[in-house]
Amino acid sequence: MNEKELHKGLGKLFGAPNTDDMRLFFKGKNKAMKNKLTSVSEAVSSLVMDGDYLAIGGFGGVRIPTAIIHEILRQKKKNLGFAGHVSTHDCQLLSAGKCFNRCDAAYIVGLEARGLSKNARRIFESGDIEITEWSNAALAWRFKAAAMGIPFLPARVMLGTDTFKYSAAIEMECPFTQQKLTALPALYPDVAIIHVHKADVFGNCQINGILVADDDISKASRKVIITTETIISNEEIRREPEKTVIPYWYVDAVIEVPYGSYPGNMPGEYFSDETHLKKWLLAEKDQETFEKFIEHQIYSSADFYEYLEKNGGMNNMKELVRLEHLY
Amino acid sequence: MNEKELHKGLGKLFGAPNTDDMRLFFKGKNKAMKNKLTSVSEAVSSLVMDGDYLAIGGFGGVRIPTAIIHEILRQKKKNLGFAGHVSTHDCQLLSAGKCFNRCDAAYIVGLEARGLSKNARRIFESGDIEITEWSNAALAWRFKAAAMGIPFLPARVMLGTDTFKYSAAIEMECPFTQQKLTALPALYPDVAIIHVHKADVFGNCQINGILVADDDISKASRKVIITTETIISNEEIRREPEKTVIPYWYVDAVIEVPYGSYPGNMPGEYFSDETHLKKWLLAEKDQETFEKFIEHQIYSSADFYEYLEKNGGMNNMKELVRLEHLY
Amino acid sequence: MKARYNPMELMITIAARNLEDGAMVVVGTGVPCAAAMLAQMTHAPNLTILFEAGGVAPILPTMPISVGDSRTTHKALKATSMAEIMELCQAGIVDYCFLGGAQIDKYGNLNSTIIGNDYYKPITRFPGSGGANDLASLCWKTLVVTPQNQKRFANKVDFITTPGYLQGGNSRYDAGLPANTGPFKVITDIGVYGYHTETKEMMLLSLHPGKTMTDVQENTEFEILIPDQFETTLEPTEEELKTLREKVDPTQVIIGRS
Amino acid sequence: MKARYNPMELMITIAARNLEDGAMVVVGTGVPCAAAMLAQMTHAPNLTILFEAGGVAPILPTMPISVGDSRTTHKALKATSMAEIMELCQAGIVDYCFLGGAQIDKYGNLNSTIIGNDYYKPITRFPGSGGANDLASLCWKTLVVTPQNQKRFANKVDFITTPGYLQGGNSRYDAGLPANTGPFKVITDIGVYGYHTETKEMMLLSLHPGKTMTDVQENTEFEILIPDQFETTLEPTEEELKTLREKVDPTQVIIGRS
Repeated sequence: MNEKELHKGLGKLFGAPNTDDMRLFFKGKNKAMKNKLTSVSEAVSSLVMDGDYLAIGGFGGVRIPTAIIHEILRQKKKNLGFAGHVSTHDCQLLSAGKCFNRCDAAYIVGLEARGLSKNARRIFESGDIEITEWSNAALAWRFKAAAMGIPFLPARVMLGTDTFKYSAAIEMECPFTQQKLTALPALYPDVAIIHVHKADVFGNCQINGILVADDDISKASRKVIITTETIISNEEIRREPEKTVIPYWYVDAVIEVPYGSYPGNMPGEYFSDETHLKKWLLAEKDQETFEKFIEHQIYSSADFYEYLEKNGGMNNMKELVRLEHLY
Repeated sequence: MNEKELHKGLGKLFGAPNTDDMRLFFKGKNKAMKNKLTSVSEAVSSLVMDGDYLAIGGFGGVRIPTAIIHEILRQKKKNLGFAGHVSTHDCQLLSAGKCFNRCDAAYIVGLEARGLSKNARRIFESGDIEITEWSNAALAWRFKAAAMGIPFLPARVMLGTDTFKYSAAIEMECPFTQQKLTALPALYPDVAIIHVHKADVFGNCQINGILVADDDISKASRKVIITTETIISNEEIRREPEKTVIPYWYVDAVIEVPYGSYPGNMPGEYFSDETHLKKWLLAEKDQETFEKFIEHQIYSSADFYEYLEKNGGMNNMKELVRLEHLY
Repeated sequence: MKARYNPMELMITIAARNLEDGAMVVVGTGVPCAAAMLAQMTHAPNLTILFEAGGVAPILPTMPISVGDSRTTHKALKATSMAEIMELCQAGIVDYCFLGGAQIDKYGNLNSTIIGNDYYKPITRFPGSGGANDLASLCWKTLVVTPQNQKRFANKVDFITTPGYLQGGNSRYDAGLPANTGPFKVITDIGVYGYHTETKEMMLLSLHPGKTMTDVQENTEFEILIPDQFETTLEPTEEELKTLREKVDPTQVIIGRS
Repeated sequence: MKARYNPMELMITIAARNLEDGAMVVVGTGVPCAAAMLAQMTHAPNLTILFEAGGVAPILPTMPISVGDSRTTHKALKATSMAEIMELCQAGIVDYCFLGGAQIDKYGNLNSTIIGNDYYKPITRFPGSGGANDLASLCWKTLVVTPQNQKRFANKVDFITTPGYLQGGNSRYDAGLPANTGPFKVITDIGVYGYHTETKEMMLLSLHPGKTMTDVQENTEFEILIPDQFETTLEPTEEELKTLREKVDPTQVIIGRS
């Protein structure tokens, strides 16, 4: 190894990549194909515990499990950790609820082209949150390592940068080529929350459009909560086995939530509500205004449907469906 | 590492897992989306060179590129290498043609429940073939490492066995958990030959049923030859982007070969011709009989269609279609 | 008097009984597949069957002829890649696998690669590992169903294709294989065997009706541990035989081999 | 006299010209996407556009608002995962990526993580790497399109989020990043910059019409290499402007920002 100094990131590893422990966990999981239909509030109260580490499906403002995140806020879950791989509106929501104390950060506090969340930034600048830096691919591959049942995956990213320095990655040498590589530790979340297009009552899921990392997230996580636009029959799942992205045995809860990605985009179904997302960014500019805003939007809503009603109800949903199908 | 002795396989590595060289190769590959339709004979003569290392798609007797393999025999390609991951009828064919001098062996010389190929065994027992041992998963993951652009993948197989001893794997220690792992070197074949259900003229491919390792093989290989049951339009590919398994830029040649997996099974299209496969096993029992058999079946056939005609033509194909749709 | 069942039917029935409801199992063609189907049709309707080539939880209309043929994805829940199936196993999701081999030793190590003393000049070449090494490394419990004889139950296998307990004791775990995995039972035409908790040597669990200790010893090159107490194998019930013969293997492809 | 084009239109046009036919590029929303669309509609119909979230070669009906929204898979050739896109880049398939950042230094290192001297108590927190570190590590050539000013073109970035040539010379390769990759061009509202072959320092390639060396120097904290000869940037052609305004960005979402 001579001249090759091998570095180690200074960041905290929020969970050990202990494959044998996770094997035992998965062994103990009940794998009978049973009906897992439940409600949003029941799923959150029984499966999301204070302190849990979350993985959120979709891509920040695309195919996100909004109903579950709102309920996490309403149930005042605290001290959560989460994987911030393109965490945009989801990061904004969890920040609004002050729900977390640690984060694996690849993309946080922003809403892509829409701008930055003032409230999320305030929280991440406060010094109260433990942050470990990663890149998007690094987090995607950390989920993949866990999904594959291996303690790490080698990769060629983050090398030489401060992103590496404040990560929890370890530099390693390839046993064959002796080249430097980044070893990315497997990431096993406590709970995955994922919104899909179609699922049966057992949790077999179909997704249209991009997967982002949801195939791997569902395999990596101890518990998986699925919200779905539509419940379909098991027969329909069996008609096109190539389309099943998430098989039932990973899934602990299934809830039918039409328009469940709102205000995010649901590929092929409805577009994102850009007006509503702008309202969020605007409300965040003043702390008092923002508190009233989230009280009105989330805390005082009995459930996701009341939230939808407050934001234009079916008329607005129909408009978003129209926008999605413009092209 | 103290008490942990780290082992290294004695087997030969038939190609270096040199990611930077392969990156340069892929950089140089023309990625314009152009019409790649050609003929079986042209594809084999221009893309399969003596000495090349082959990866064969499908699962031995399921979705195999029979037409291309027959042509490799007819064009008397020599000194090939190949990846024997459930190589059944394909291994039998390449053995019949005495086409290879080296093999990464996970499953060779057998035809699963049907029995063992006497001729293939004779060749593998001769001492003339360089063999390196692997398991099925090891070969699948070696393709995956190449597809991912990394020089190796860690895994928990082969440890402690003679399969490891006669492989070219290296034992390593996990940088996070210090557990022993098998490091599997990326496998970059020279040519992949894959039979698919549907492809457009540019090489965008759809596969029904199991993928086996063909998603990764197509990404790992320098050159890719696709035979397809049907050519479809690019518009049809773009209608269901979730279904594209192999995108065009990997593909060098596309040939429409209906019944192209015969005598193998083509999921959803036609079943395997078990009678014909039995004839092979029977013919192999006597060397002279076998030589006449392959002369008749392959060498004296001008092309794949003549071979199909010799084996019952459309009447037999219709029967195999019927068998496939029995259930 | 004609026996009520043949040895193959007995072995399949015992294998099936070892697969509990709610478990997941990777099967091959033949006996393992028949056993899994029988289990599903009797006590384990929620048994999930996987095939290493990519088929997940099919509704099997008939016995597949290849672990990758289209029967293995008939009305399946998922059709995927070999890598994904193996990764499931590596992640600890899969309870059982079924394996065979040309030779097995007292630690459950299996040989399906070569017969002979020199790897480079084998007397006989077999297919090799296939997925066997992977499944035996990664699934929680390995079941072996095999006819029993001196040649097959060898003192030393010519080649360890697939790991059992390796050299016994903790050697399997020390080699880096996942904790708490390993050979579970060997089901033969003579008896059912397990493994000693500490030494990991093969040990008699039950003798089939009509079989004797002599049968065990004469058909094994190594010494099988005989505990003070062992059972007589429970015979197949009428229901098991009826299901096996009428639903699982009506054309006697497998049970006709006996 | 009204200028024939605005700085944004100029930057998009220059960026587009750098994408040759038959190349593959990963783009984000905004300028990069507009540049790639313009290239496709002019000289590079065979340019393959990828989005890091999983969209492959869509026929873009309009500018996406997220690199994962449904426009990115409109009539796409493939819809896949982020891991698969990144693996394509890692395998060496992808020619270009487009990046930005709050700060860039003379070696093309980019900061999009924090402003401040203490990582644990930042003055300002930005989103972090997102896919930037990955794309700049793995794609062959990194293009940066950014407005130029002293704050942004910093002597030292507060945090190297995304690798340029790191500390210059061979340091990028020595760190383990893939051979022959790295920053390619920086396109600003003042000029176009490349990098010195050996030292890897930023170097002027062309000045935009009407811009001066003083503009370059006053808007850069570090010293930009000035070669003996450099070009004047070729202005957008009428055809380029017409395509950009009428087809790529008819609602002026991007070009209206100038």
